[in-house]
Amino acid sequence: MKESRLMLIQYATAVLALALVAAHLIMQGVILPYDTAISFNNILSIYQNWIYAGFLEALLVVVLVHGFNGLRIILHEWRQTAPWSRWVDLGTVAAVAVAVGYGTRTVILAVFGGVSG
Amino acid sequence: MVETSRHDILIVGSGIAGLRAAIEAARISNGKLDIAVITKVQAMRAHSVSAEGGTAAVLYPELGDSLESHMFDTVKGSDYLADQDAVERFVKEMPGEIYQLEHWGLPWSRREDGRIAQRNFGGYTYPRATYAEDKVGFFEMQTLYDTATKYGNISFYQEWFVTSILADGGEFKGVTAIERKSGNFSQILAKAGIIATGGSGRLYSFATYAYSSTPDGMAAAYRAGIPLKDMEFIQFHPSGLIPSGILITEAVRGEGGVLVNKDGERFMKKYAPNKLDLASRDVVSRAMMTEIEEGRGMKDDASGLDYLNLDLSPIGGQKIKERLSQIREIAIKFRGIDPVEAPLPVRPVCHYVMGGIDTDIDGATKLKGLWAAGEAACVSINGANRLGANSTAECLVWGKITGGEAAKYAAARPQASVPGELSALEEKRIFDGIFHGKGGTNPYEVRDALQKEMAKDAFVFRTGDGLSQALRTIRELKQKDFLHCEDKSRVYNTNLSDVLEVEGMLAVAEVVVAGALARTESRGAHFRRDYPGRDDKNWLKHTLAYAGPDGPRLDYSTVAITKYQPAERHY
Amino acid sequence: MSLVGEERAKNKRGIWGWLNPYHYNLERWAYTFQRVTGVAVLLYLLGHLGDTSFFVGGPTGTGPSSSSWSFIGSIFENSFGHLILVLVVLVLTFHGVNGIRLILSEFGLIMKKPSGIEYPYRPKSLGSVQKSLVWVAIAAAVVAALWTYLVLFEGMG
Amino acid sequence: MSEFKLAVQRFDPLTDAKPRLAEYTVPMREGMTVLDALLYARDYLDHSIALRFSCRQASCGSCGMKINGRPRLACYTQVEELGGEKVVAQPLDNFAIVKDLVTDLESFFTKHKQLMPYVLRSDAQELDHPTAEYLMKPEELKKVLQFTYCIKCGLCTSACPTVAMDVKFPGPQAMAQAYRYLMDERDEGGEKRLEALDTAHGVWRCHFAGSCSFVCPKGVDPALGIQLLRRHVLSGKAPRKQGEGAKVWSAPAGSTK
Ligand SMILES: Cc1cc2nc3c(=O)[nH]c(=O)nc-3n(C[C@H](O)[C@H](O)[C@H](O)COP(=O)(O)OP(=O)(O)OC[C@H]3O[C@@H](n4cnc5c(N)ncnc54)[C@H](O)[C@@H]3O)c2cc1C
Ligand code: HEM
Ligand code: SF4
Ligand code: F3S
Ligand code: FES
Repeated sequence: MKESRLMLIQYATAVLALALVAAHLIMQGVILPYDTAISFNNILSIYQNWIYAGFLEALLVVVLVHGFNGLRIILHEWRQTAPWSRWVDLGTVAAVAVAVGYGTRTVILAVFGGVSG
Repeated sequence: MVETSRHDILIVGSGIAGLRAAIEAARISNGKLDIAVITKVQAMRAHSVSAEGGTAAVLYPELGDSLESHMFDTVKGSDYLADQDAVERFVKEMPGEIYQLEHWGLPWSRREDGRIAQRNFGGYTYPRATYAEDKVGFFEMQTLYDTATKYGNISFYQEWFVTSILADGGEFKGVTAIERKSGNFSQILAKAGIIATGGSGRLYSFATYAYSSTPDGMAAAYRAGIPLKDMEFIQFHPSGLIPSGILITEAVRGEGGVLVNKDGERFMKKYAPNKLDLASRDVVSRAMMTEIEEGRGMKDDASGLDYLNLDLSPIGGQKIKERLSQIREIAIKFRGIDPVEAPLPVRPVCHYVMGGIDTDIDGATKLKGLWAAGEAACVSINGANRLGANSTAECLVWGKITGGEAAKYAAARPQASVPGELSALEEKRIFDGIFHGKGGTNPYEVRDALQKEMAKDAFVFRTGDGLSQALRTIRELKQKDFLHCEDKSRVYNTNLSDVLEVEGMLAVAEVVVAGALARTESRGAHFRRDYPGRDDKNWLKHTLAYAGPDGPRLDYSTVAITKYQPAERHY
Repeated sequence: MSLVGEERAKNKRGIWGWLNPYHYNLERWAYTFQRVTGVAVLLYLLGHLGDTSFFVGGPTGTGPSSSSWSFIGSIFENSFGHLILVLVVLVLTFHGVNGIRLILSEFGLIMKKPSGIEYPYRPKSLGSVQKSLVWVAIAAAVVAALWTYLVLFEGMG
Repeated sequence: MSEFKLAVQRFDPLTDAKPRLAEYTVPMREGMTVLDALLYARDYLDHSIALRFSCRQASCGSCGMKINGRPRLACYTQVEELGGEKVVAQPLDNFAIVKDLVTDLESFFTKHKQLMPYVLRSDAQELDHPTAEYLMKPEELKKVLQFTYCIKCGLCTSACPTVAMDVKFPGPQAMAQAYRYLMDERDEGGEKRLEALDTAHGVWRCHFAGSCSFVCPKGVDPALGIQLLRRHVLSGKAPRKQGEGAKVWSAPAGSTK
């Protein structure tokens, strides 16, 4: 991909992240008292609301893409040998895939998994 | 064995003249010739970047200007010592060069209608100095350097110090040089060569020149048997900033600035009632020295230098900021004065050498296969006094001409070869003689002593006695044991090249002084108190100095006079 | 030529030159912090992926589990854990607000247009707009962190 | 006469394992620049100090070095302005040291060259055999003027944090010049220029640290040029296409020229 496209992604995810992260923080501490917000029941109710769950999944993807793409940039600036550059690009894609996969598993299980004590 | 590399054309010097020559040769040869530019500093650092005020060319005949007028002003400015055939060729070529640089990207200042702007300059009848703010030489260098990167067949030897010219059987073969970075000594052979090593103004310490403007190129040619021409004519620019000697361009006066003495009097009224501050430079500088000698100057306590004031207030703040931005920057930074608010302290300063390596109208030297261009050469269009803005112009025109001539010559020649002992001898001279040499005298002190002597006896006003004294001092200095090197490392040894520079400075200073002593008249920048008049009967001729075992041997050649008979000059 | 001090001759500042803004301008400091905070938040985020997964019983879990979740709570619900959160908010807010400055600048939106310049030169790109926005980012970060502190330690919110 | 201490970083890669600071005592005089001080030391105290200089008026770009920790031109820095501290001269960061204060700028010049610092036109004949000037209004000139002030001293590139690591990054000097030629009304090579910049080590590796503009002695403000450049690279749209560059002046009908 052209570097300008990748940077466009970086900027776009940054703007989205700003909105999503801000919303996330507000929900965690401002709307409800923090203790209530992180209580098991409250979180469960969040996941069981489709919109909330979708919101968390979006936050996950956006922030991971942005974060790992940022890391990719740093790593490209760090070393410039051809193999390094190739592995950094592959590694970034892999890292985003794994992390998104793992986070998504949490969301899916939280939404569909059976509640245990 | 001395390391050897080969090219078709070798250009020594990367100033305006050298770069223009390289591009012309590259262009003409259509990528076929292998062109190398060798320079002792990095290519972009040549002294030419300091040129400030303008480049002369006739661009607006519709406003009254004409080639004849440019030619006449130049000849008159030269005090009739210029070769008029050369001047005629020069003024014809110039407009094209301005457009050429413009096309290559030079940010010439523009008129409101989008055409190139021009300003007044000393000694001209029409505003003819093409300008780009007050950084003309800098922009010309930038444009030429940047454009040169476009050509695959131009290569650069940056920071290689040329020590001698190799000649064999009356033909140019190449040069010897030291690569600063490694300290290695090599010979670089070529079918054709162009010397464009610039002026030698560092014979004086109060000079507008870059520190790199030492006469090593001239000295190398001189040692190779090529005569130096008209070296006694050295231009002292009226306005060197106290105390550094940095130039305050003539464009300041072109735009309306005026010189005033201690009493606030605009003294140029007395000396050049018509042209006032814009009389030719020799006239203004003499007027200033007279004012100072008669007690109407001021003294700078820190440096001990006498000065007069250059008042920019008639120009107006806005125009100063737009058209003289660099002058303002320099004055604030190096003198703590904003010229918008207060006058600048200035005095005459060594600025240009009219003389140089003797060439014909094509820039060819007496050595077959070798040309010279720019300030290092003497074609001569400047005669006894150059007009401002004509020098960068000359560099462009003869850069182009010599580049083209050398390319034609090289295309028809077999590759050069040269007997090995030639450079082996030179290597011995440098490494056994100087690098491993012994001596007790600090070469930098020798340089200081030379500069002091030149400022004392070979300045604006000269006398027979003073010049004889100068000659004695120079010869004494030559005898001192300064040919040694304290820096024992081969890597970037500037000590070694500095010693070589001082050696060349002494040789060329001797030529300057000997020529001045012999010339018993006053003409242009050369003013003899003991011979205050111009003497066309005996001295309407060029001085040629050949290297001899005990100093220069002087000879003379005729001046080409075509259209304008010598007449008295009035400004 | 064989060089004795070959490594030294290379003279690259490397990571240190990259991360050390000393001697330079405010925007350079902001640059360094933007990088450091970006990486720090990424690391936190990865950790956060780990701890949120305990909501569904951890890496091997199968669904929401309140015992597993309260295990995480027992680790993080203390002053130290809260302090980390305060720091994360501090750093993240700086990164976010400064990031907006960067986006606006890098798209040329809050850049003055080039025109004639005058000595003494003051770079247009480093004008008061940039300086104030960097301070805004710092101030926002401090305010957000304070608020978080109040929420976590004083039970506000 | 008052004196001050001048510390110079000395290093000869042939004999030294690492650099050291050598200290010289230099007599102060009014208006003395760091270059004056270094030359005093070189001429009268130790002939072996290696440094570059030429014009001594901030035009040639030779004398870039790190003075008291920041890249500056030696000829353009007054000893006084350093506030009476000891003066410490070191070579520019991020360029290999040749010796003492002299660094190797080969890569710097190469990068400048790689971004095509010359006018690209479709009218080849006119370009090299001009008939008159390309017309350009003063306002149009002003858009690029400050970028043309670059003296290629390398201070900006030495100061840039990306340059400290990324050897393929063109650096602020080269990119500011790319912007200058891109925006020059006479140039028609925009598309080629944008393509050359849109790479993994191109214009995007600038993160607007701004140190380039902070240290630039000539007011070039490379950071400004680079930020404005990005918008063009992002859209891939050059300001002008082939044949759309400034036109050649021609004499109005009926005039003599
Ligand atoms: C301050 C100042 C302002 C001026 N302003 C104007 C003006 O406004 N208008 C105008 O027309 N003229 C002006 N002049 C004059 C003009 O600038 C010069 O005459 C002209 O630039 C000379 O250019 P050049 O190409 O001949 O040589 P230079 O630019 O002097 O270049 C010399 C080259 O030769 C190289 N060289 C020298 N010795 C060696 C060696 N031993 N080995 C290898 N390389 C070597 C150097 O490295 C350099 O590259 C001014 C001069 C000064 C001093
Ligand atoms: C809150 C909203 C955010 C905004 C507005 C934002 C903005 C930005 C911007 C504009 C850049 C590019 C800097 C440049 O190239 O000049 C960037 C880089 C980066 N961001 Fe963010 N970001 C945000 C959140 C995050 C988060 C949550 C993470 C962590 C996962 C993160 C990690 C990074 C990283 C690692 C970089 C690379 C650093 C660099 O290139 O200098 N960012 N951010
Ligand atoms: S942009 Fe400024 S600092 Fe950079 S090389 Fe040019 S003049 Fe020097
Ligand atoms: S310092 Fe470097 S990061 Fe960009 S703004 Fe200048 S090029
Ligand atoms: S000596 Fe030319 S820039 Fe300092």
